[in-house]
Amino acid sequence: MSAELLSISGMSKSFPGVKALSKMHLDLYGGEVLALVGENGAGKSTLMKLLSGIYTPDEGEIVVAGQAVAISGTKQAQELGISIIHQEFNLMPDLTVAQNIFIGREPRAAGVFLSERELNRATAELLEQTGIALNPKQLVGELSVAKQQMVEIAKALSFKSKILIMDEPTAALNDAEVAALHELIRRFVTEQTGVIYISHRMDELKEISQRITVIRDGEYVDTLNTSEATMPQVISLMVGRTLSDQRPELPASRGPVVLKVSGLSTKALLKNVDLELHRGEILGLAGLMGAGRTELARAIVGADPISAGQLEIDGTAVSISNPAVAAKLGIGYLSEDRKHLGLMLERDVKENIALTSLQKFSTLGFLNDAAIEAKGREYIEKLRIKTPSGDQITKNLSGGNQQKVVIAKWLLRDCEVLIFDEPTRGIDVGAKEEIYALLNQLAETGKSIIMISSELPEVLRMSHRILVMAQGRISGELSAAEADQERIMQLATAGAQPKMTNQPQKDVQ
Amino acid sequence: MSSPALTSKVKSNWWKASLQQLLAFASLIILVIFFSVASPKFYQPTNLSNILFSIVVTGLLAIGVTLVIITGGIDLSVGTGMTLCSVMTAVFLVNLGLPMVLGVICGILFGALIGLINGIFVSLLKIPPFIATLAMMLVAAGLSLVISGTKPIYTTGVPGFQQIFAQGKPIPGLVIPNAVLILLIAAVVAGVILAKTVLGRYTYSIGSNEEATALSGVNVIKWKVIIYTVAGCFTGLAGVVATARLNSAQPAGGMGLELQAIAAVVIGGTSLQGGKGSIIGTMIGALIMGVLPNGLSTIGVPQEWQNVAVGIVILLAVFLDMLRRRKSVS
Amino acid sequence: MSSPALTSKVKSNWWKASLQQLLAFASLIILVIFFSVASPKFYQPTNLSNILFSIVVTGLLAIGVTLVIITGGIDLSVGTGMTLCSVMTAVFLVNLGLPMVLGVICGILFGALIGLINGIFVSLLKIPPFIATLAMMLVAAGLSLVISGTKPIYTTGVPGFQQIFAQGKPIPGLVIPNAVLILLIAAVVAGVILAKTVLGRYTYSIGSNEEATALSGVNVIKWKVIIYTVAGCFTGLAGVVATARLNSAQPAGGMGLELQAIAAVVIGGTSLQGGKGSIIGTMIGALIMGVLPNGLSTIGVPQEWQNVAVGIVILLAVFLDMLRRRKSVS
Amino acid sequence: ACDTPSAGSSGAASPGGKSFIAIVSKGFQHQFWQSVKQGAEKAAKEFNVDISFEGPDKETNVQQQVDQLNQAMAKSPQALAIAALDSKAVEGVLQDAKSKNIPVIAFDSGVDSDIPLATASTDNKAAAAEAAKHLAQLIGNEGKVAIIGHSQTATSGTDRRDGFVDWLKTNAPKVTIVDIQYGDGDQLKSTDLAKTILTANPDLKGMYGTNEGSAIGVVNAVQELGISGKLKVVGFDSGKAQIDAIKSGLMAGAITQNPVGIGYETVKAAVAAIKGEKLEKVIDTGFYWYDKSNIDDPKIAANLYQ
Ligand SMILES: Nc1ncnc2c1ncn2[C@@H]1O[C@H](COP(=O)(O)OP(=O)(O)OP(=O)(O)O)[C@@H](O)[C@H]1O
Ligand SMILES: Nc1ncnc2c1ncn2[C@@H]1O[C@H](COP(=O)(O)OP(=O)(O)OP(=O)(O)O)[C@@H](O)[C@H]1O
Ligand SMILES: [Mg+2]
Ligand SMILES: [Mg+2]
Repeated sequence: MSAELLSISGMSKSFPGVKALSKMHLDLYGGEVLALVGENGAGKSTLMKLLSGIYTPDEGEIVVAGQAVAISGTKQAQELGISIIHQEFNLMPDLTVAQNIFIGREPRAAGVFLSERELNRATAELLEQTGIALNPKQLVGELSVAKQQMVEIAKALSFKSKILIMDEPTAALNDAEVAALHELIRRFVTEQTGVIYISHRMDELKEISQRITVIRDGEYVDTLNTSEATMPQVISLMVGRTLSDQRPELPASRGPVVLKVSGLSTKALLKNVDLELHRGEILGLAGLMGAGRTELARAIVGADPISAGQLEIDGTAVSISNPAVAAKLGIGYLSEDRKHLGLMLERDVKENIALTSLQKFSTLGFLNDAAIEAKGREYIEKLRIKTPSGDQITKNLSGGNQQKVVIAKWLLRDCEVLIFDEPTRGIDVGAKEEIYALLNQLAETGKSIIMISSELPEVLRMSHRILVMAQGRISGELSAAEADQERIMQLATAGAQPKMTNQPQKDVQ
Repeated sequence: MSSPALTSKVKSNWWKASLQQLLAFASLIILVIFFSVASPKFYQPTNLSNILFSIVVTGLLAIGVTLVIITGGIDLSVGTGMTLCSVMTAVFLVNLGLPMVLGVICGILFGALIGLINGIFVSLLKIPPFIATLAMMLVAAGLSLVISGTKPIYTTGVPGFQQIFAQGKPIPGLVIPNAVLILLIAAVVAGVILAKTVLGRYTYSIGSNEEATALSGVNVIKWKVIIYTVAGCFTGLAGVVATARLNSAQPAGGMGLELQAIAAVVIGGTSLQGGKGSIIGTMIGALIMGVLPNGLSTIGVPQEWQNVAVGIVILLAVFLDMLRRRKSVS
Repeated sequence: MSSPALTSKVKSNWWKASLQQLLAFASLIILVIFFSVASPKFYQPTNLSNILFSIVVTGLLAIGVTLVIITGGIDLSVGTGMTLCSVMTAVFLVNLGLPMVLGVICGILFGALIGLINGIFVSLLKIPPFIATLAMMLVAAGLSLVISGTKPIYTTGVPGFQQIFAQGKPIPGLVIPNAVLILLIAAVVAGVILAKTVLGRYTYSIGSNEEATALSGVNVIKWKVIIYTVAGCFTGLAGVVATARLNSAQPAGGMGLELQAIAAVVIGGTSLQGGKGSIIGTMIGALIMGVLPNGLSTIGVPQEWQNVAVGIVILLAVFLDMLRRRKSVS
Repeated sequence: ACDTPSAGSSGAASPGGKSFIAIVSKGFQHQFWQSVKQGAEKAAKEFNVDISFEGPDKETNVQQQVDQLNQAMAKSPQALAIAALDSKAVEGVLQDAKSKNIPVIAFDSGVDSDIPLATASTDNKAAAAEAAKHLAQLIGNEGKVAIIGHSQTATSGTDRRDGFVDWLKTNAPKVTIVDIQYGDGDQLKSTDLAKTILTANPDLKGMYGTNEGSAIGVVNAVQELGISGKLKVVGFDSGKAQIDAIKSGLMAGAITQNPVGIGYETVKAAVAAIKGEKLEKVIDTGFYWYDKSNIDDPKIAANLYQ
């Protein structure tokens, strides 16, 4: 084996009331991609934040290239050759791609003056080398989530670091983009460099990693060679039990149409979208990034204005001007961006859970706090949300557990139609199974679900029927029986390459 | 699921919240003790009652501002808005000759109208609150002069008005005037709204994450308009009390009061980011803002130094609060 | 790598940015045309020069405020801070008898000192900018009175001071005085700082996402202090020009100017959220704030209506800007 | 001016100790009020009493003045002196003083009440009429004039405006007032207002500023527009800039009140009241027209502050 790049040992870190890491250890060698897996809240991100100096460890040792070091901040981490792509983006939306990548390291013309031309040139060169398709001069705020992730990756690569840490880099990417990223990583890894790769997508571990370290409840569990490991084995190490991967029985007959969308268009992207959702159905909505799935969902619930189209609920035409109206009519939308659009991060868990259903907990405008507390507790247990109590500030939960809070609040509202946008983004395998079970249970009790997902296996496994979108249109429909990955990809890439052309379309008007 | 460690966590949360108010309260106590020691004249019932009386208008304005700030907004219009409400109350009572109760209600409702307009601009038309209320501040200042013809309107002809809404001392032996009781009642009402009602919960939610609240099926636009309108009622009430106290509507004043009110809110621990804050904190903040000039003058500090002292105390109070918060985070 | 589609996108970006300034500019042009049509007295070289002269102090303050607002902060201390710098400039020139150039530099540096203190409180001690600068506003107001002994300090004994820093008209035939040229130069300097220097880049970056900027290895605390200090220099310069114009330091004024400056910044399209904004926009905003009272008074609108009109114009300008922005998003 | 004896700490009411007089004025930041304060301090020294001197930040801040009055009463003074921003608004405090047998002296402007034992003030309307008389003379009783006022609402502002306007109406009908603008007594703002008026009305013959800041504003405007000599400027109050302007001819003349005298007479009357002496109801502290010709006259010079 080649040289040891990084070694962590005896690492502990506690937050008030939470022991996030306990005597954790891990080694990274040159030339390898080490996958780090564990349930939501296992302590993966915390470990990475210790490595970048955002947190200081309670105890433990970090050894970089044979030298024991104390890391006090990002800058120092970079000097030690460590760069990190955090789970949550760290970008400046008002700056361009190039300005973001080289922030703090701007090429200068004379002392304090900037050389914008040199900056853009260096960025273009970097993007060329790494094969990332971005325009250096575009504002980051205008990019889609996936492209913002690309900016983060480009930025991390620009440091020419020895150790690259990626905290769920693929959570927002589709399969094609994941493949491109893997290609990038393979090119990056040489004898002198290594990658720590955190992911909840078990399927990609085989693709990219050489070894897998498993962490559970802040403690080291085991490290396996990827080539020798089987996925069920990894998963059982992660969650401490074996999971069944059984596709549930689908109900034979479809119920009546509950939601009918016809001719829906938006100024920006959607063109003449028709859709029917039946009672008790899980309708999968697949497509490439930027195909317009999120836009469709937002348009249905009135979060964005529509330029044409009709909506019918149970056969009656309705007009939905905002999400409040949608919720009243029994349509709920779970956003894909929980941090910005899903949660009140500074407020506690039970309050977040109750937010959608406050009317239920009030008489004459006055709140029943005891009932809110009780319901909060009920859903924390039901969804196994890892939190000390309903009074915990939501920001302090791990990403996956935050996602569960978003789901809980919509379950509580008890809508007839639920639109889940990337419901399992950033969620560990165990929790995923729980959410799948929940979705099935909802469908069985007569609720109707639209599930938007970029993970094809998930779409295939869960959906009774699959709609595929491309460039703002529905490009095809597949029944559960006829659907497979290949057919979906065919429909998703129907027409021109959607990936690059969706932006200029927006600019035409 | 809840281990002993976890329970202790929850307790410590509760403690934190109390501590925050405790800290502003501590600043207040320290000031009171300091001034009492420095001058025997400070700690006299009459003087303490003076202080309470002097914070009534700012306090009422600060209550409204607290609601708005918790939504993540700001209200610069409360100072001159109060003046306009004062003018309108006098117009209702004197020029239109409405019965006292009706005139007062109309005065408060006029405040609600100002709040409603603020709310529509901020919420429906999406003008940043700083701008919308800055514009309203100017408009209200102008309208006060226009409507009153730049002259005070005297309410001396309205029997009982001054007594009931300002000077009257309902509790025999106690020197606390009605105006102070009105502030107290208003604070309790606002406190209950914030802590116990749907409106209060949405106030915090919107301040915490407006978009997420909207996507959760809350009609944020409507609720924000309501919050600004309710806040406007307190501005109207402040106008009524100011009119009663001076037995006249003074059309030229009010500018600058908004900064005093905002200072009181912030000293009381309400964050300008929105999502956090309390009425009790605001009341403590208003008391600090009232004790300071009074105490400084009582111990004979020349007036030109008073602004300097007030500035420094604001900094200290907020800084201590920050320190505490940072400590409790790490 | 850059397809034609991408280039078009970038072009549209550039257009958008220009359009924004175009829009504020359009408001200005509309106002000018309106007043010119309404009264032939408005569109005279002397009157236009009056307007320019009248915006110099607010304009200089607004430049500093622009920098601070782009970082996502706010500066309420510029009004009375300017007064304090004016007093200090007079103290340097008259009481200490420094040579003119040195005295003026010291006056500007005193502004930098105020900015530095603001910066330390905001950046190092993490006091919210609204509070830190509110406190500074009060402290500066008090210190101006204390230092001057509440009396004006006359600089009539400093030969050439008034000419060079205010009244002098360097270009024969043109009625533009030095003070206006100073504003122009200051605007260009600030514009270059924002667009072309590392400091400017970090100003936008911090306003856009402070945490991310810090995580990128930029010493945010240091740079924020620097930005506030640089902003303070413009406050100092405003103090110098005000002193020269009045040939004296007037210790009692300044309060309220900060809101005018902030209004100019916001009318100019700089977002109070931070991350966006430009000096040229601010200058247009300052011009609008100058044209309005002058034009209204020229066409004979009674003064009590002027505040109402200014308020409405602020709303309109910002609302149009919002409309345009919303359109360009969808 | 900062080392005022700390009024609070010396137990004022003790018999044999110094008497304490609480003074609440209309302002404290401007030179006029500082001069009143000087006069009051001079008298305090002379008659061996303690005083406190406070006023609101702005002359529009009636509420703040009421708070300051209440606070002054809480210091249990032997006498109270007050320059009321609004007579009716301070009624309650006056009643309070009466019920506690604390004598009240009014100054600067009268209080619409019979509680004050004496009033030491300038008759602002008469003084403004004097300014109007002189300006009319200077422009030959004919032509356009404009006013820069310092307040649209405070009595000193409205009296000085109305006295001026009324005199012209009855005595010089050919003089027309084309514009009245209010600059809050702020020199910068007044300068810009005056420039706007002057540019819009190039045929203006005369201009009047109702206090120091307003008058200096007009002078600055004349200077910046380079039209000195064409316009007759009259003003109010004094101060170095105004005195200089009169000496150099930029300003034709001004009315000066006697702020130091007002302060002095106020304290003197208060002391007399404490001793139970009988007081004149009105103490006219007078006003003077001064111009280049009489500015160095000792009687005038005594009433000017630099
Ligand atoms: N700042 C904090 N304050 C309190 N608790 C925290 C804080 N940060 C993390 N935690 C807790 O520490 C534990 C580990 O969190 P961490 O974010 O490292 O999990 P993770 O393994 O990255 O999970 P995920 O896969 O969901 O991202 C969780 O229980 C979380 O709630
Ligand atoms: N808030 C936004 N501002 C600007 N553009 C946006 C915004 N949200 C989405 N877009 C753009 O709209 C297009 C459609 O995005 P949308 O999110 O609907 O796609 P999607 O099919 O749901 O893909 P995914 O959910 O995987 O991102 C993309 O080009 C995206 O960049
Ligand atoms: Mg994580
Ligand atoms: Mg999407």
